[in-house]
Amino acid sequence: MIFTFDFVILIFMVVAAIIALNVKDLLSASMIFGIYGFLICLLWAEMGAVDVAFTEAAVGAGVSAVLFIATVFNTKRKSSD
Amino acid sequence: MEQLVEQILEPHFNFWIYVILMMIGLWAVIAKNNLIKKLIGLSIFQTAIILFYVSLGVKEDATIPIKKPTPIEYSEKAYGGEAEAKGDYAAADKAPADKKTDGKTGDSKKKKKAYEKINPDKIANPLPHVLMLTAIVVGVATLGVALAITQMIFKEFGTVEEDEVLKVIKGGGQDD
Amino acid sequence: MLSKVFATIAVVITGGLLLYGVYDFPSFGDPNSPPNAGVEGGADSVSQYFITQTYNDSKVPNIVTAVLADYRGYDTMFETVVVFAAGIAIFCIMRSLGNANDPAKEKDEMHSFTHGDHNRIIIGTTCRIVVPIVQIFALYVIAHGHYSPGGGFQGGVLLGASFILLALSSDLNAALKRLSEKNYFALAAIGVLIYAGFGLVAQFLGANFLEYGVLQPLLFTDGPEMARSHSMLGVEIGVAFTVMAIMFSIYANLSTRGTLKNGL
Amino acid sequence: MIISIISAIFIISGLFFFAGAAIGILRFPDFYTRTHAAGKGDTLSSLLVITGFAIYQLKGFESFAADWPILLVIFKLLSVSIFIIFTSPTSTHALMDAGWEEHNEPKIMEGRPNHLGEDSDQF
Repeated sequence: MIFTFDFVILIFMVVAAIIALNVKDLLSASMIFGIYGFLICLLWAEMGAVDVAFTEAAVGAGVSAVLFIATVFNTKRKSSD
Repeated sequence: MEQLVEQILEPHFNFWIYVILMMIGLWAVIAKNNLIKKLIGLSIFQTAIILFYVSLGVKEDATIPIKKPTPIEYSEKAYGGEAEAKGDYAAADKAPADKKTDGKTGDSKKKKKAYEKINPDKIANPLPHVLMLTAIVVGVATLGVALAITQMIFKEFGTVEEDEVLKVIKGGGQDD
Repeated sequence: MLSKVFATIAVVITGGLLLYGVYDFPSFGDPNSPPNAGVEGGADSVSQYFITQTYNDSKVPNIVTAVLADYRGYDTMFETVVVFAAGIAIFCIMRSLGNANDPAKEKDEMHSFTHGDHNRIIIGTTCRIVVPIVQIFALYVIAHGHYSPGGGFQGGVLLGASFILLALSSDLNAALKRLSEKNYFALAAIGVLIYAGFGLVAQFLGANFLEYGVLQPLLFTDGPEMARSHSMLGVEIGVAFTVMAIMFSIYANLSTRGTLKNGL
Repeated sequence: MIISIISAIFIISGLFFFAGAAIGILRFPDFYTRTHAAGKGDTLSSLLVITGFAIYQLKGFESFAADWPILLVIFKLLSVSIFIIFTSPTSTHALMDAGWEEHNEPKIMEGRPNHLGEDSDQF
């Protein structure tokens, strides 16, 4: 673990989480949530949890973003807040 | 300034950010109006908790939890009392295990092998990784259930906004 | 608006208490903290046992895989069952949704994202090249999970993602032709049964549930350690079957509102 | 020593193209040129950086019998780069395609000839 690396990724994570929750377009929100998943994956690889990072790269950044997008296309794309 | 970073910021900064991420997620779950936004908030909440768990297992200057101990030549030293006195689990526990299976399977080759001592402080704690690995996969499965329920709500009410859904429910559902 | 005020108050109180509590935490990366070194700082904590003893017990270098499939096998088995149950739940919810729709209304609401085939050639060709690579890599991840990061969950998700990629690149039917609904639910059930089967066979041979050491005569291995290692591989294959099938079924049901027709 | 210098050259040139891609994303006027910068820059710079890593692995290589795991690592890194050659331009293409279907208008300088309207029903 390197503190500066940690610091940068954690700040980016908070920014990505806030943007994902504040974007009005739900498709963009899903994509930014995918970015959030990749950042978490980086953080775990850096912490030494390689198995968890691998799972997160496949699940959090791949499958769950696709599931969100599938639901957004089957419902409404615009969000009120 | 340097002291501030080393003494206060560095030991607890990660935990602060986890709490902040948890606050963001919780706020989204309570206050956001859109159901999909609520689910994104719930996922952020979940990842904050998983992050907290995994970071409990972090050790300074530790490697990843994949370690194949290199065998050292068998000798009385590694096997006998000295190993046990040093707390050499690898060698000390090896002896009774070999005694038990002796004679049943041809262990004569294996008996010569002893492994170097593993320093547990240099390997990251694997236990939180295991717990959280399954939690992530189960999390995406349950997220799928939540998204299915969201689609069902959209089919019933024609919207995924919470206030509009509540309006239809309170109005007795005459909108259909 | 009131809900936002209430939410802010609740979140600030919760977060403030947690931020206050963080000061009592052991510092980040401390090897002598209670989770790492036991409550009294001794050398007898569970995680230290795992780190030092795993290779002696089961000849598996990757400690995470060993703990996942062997020491905590009972836990993992029911995690797999949870994934399976979630797949069944989504199937039930989305199917009742899909069959209730009349097709005319369906077509009006559905967004169509396949505007003809003329611009799908590049994507389709690349995916035809990439999908087998992904699947072979997934099999490598499952089989090599003892020696490198990987295992049943990761490999299963990758296999499922390869089918999702196939469905995204051309059509859901192209993926369903390879793995039909009947087959994927059968695979999911078979995966759980493989896992439970290892436990039950161990029980019939006189040991505890999921105690793989006694499977040595059935697996023709050198000793109980290698029997545990091979049983872990079998269990991981079961997990991979279930996770693959359920991931694909979740995508197939969610993207088509349960009708399994024409996808995204 | 010479291997370190060669790999450093590769990695630094990769970082240079990464910086170019980032500047392009920020400064180009419309969606298509931005995606163009991202796709081109990412592909080339990832390739260069990964090739630099692969060359750096050769540092301790002395004999084939003892050091063959190094070749395995190099093989894995080069497989990753080949995978990137296939997938990165395709994903850029898919992005551009989605943008075109969403009626994202390209920005065209006044007076420049363009043929966008001829074989498309969208503009």
